[in-house]
Amino acid sequence: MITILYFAWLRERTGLSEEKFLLAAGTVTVADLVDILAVRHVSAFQARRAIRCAVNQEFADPSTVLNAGDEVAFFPPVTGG
Amino acid sequence: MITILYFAWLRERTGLSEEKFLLAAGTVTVADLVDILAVRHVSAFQARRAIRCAVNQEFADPSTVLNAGDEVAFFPPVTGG
Amino acid sequence: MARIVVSEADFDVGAEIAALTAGRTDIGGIGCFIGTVRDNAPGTPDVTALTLEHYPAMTERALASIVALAENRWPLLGCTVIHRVGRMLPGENIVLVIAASAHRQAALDATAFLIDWLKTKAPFWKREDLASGEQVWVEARETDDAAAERWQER
Amino acid sequence: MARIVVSEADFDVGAEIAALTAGRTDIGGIGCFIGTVRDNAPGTPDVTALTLEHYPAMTERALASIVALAENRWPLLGCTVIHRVGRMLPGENIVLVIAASAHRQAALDATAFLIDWLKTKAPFWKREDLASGEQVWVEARETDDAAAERWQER
Repeated sequence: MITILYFAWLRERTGLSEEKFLLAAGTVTVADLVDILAVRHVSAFQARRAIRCAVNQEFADPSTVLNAGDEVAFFPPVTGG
Repeated sequence: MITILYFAWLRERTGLSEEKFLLAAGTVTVADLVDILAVRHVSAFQARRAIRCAVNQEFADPSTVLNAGDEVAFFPPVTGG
Repeated sequence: MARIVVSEADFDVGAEIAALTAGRTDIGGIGCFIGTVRDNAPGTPDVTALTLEHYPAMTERALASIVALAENRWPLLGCTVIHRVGRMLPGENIVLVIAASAHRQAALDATAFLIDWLKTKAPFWKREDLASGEQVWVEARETDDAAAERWQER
Repeated sequence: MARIVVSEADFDVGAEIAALTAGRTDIGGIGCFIGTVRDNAPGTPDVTALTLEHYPAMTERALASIVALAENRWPLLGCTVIHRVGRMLPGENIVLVIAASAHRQAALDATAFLIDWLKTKAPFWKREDLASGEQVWVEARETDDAAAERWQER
């Protein structure tokens, strides 16, 4: 099981701050997870290139491998400061 | 007549904050004035390359021409801020 | 050594500088940057409020790592980063960066680095309330990425 | 628009920033630099006091012209330069520069420019009182000239 968090317009478009997800057997990367979530949350994941990801509170790449217990966050490019 | 001002170690070495000077006839530049003052204030004008000059409160060059009524200031490179 | 704060509360720039420099005689220069909420259009203001969302579990960690990079790169004698979250009105403070060093160049460079990196590497998102009633997520600017990148070239 | 002060009195950074930004909603970034009196040797302090001499008739004129250059170069929405003169102790403030703009880059660049130029173009001279009893005029640093020069290359 992993925890998925959404921020900013990803939170609004998915209608969720958080959801749980049961990892499939075998190697699952961030890119794989996005493929699956894009089916479930069509409008949120439409503009994939505008989406950033963090795994366990560190910025992650599409190729980052996920493990049970991970906290995976999806959000637009940051705009603080 | 011009007014000559000294600041920082030039003030200390000349022992003067201010002195008056009667301009000679003809064209007198800052460099000419330094030649004359170097005779009067030997230790102050020893390190000529370390001396900066302002004429009427604007930075001046050795070639700047002096006129009666000018305020000429000599000082070391500035160290404020 | 660094002071890192993420809070809804406003900050007091004078008090933060005083706290950082109190009793210190080794500091020669203090750089400081304050980001404030701005109307997009002077004269005909169209931003009525700004809301800062963040990712709490990641934010302080990200800020600490940005500060550590700065401390690694410049001989800092003090560093403060305060970022507000929640709802703010035009004119209000958003972010404060302070960097102190023996010499001014390190203080100024570290200040610029901290705000450049914070803008591109810390998980904050701005949403503007517009006069029209619309709520718009601010888009990241390419110039911000470029500003952050220039610190890697050196 | 700019506020330029040369005075023996200390300044209040928070109050100066507040005065510059009061009622403004067009400012997005405020850059700030504070120069302070520093011991030359941490642990074994050897500077007991600093005395700032200046050329009064020229000083405010020089500062005004430096500020005018900055205002010409960046879209500033506010600018404050305060330089103290007279005798100061380690830890005390010497100089304050504030530059405000709609965007951070202009505010930060103008702040750095102002302090770089002020250090090389304004008629101030520092004399240190040392623990030994000696009084020494601080020598200009070539790095200061280089810092000022880099603004001309661009």
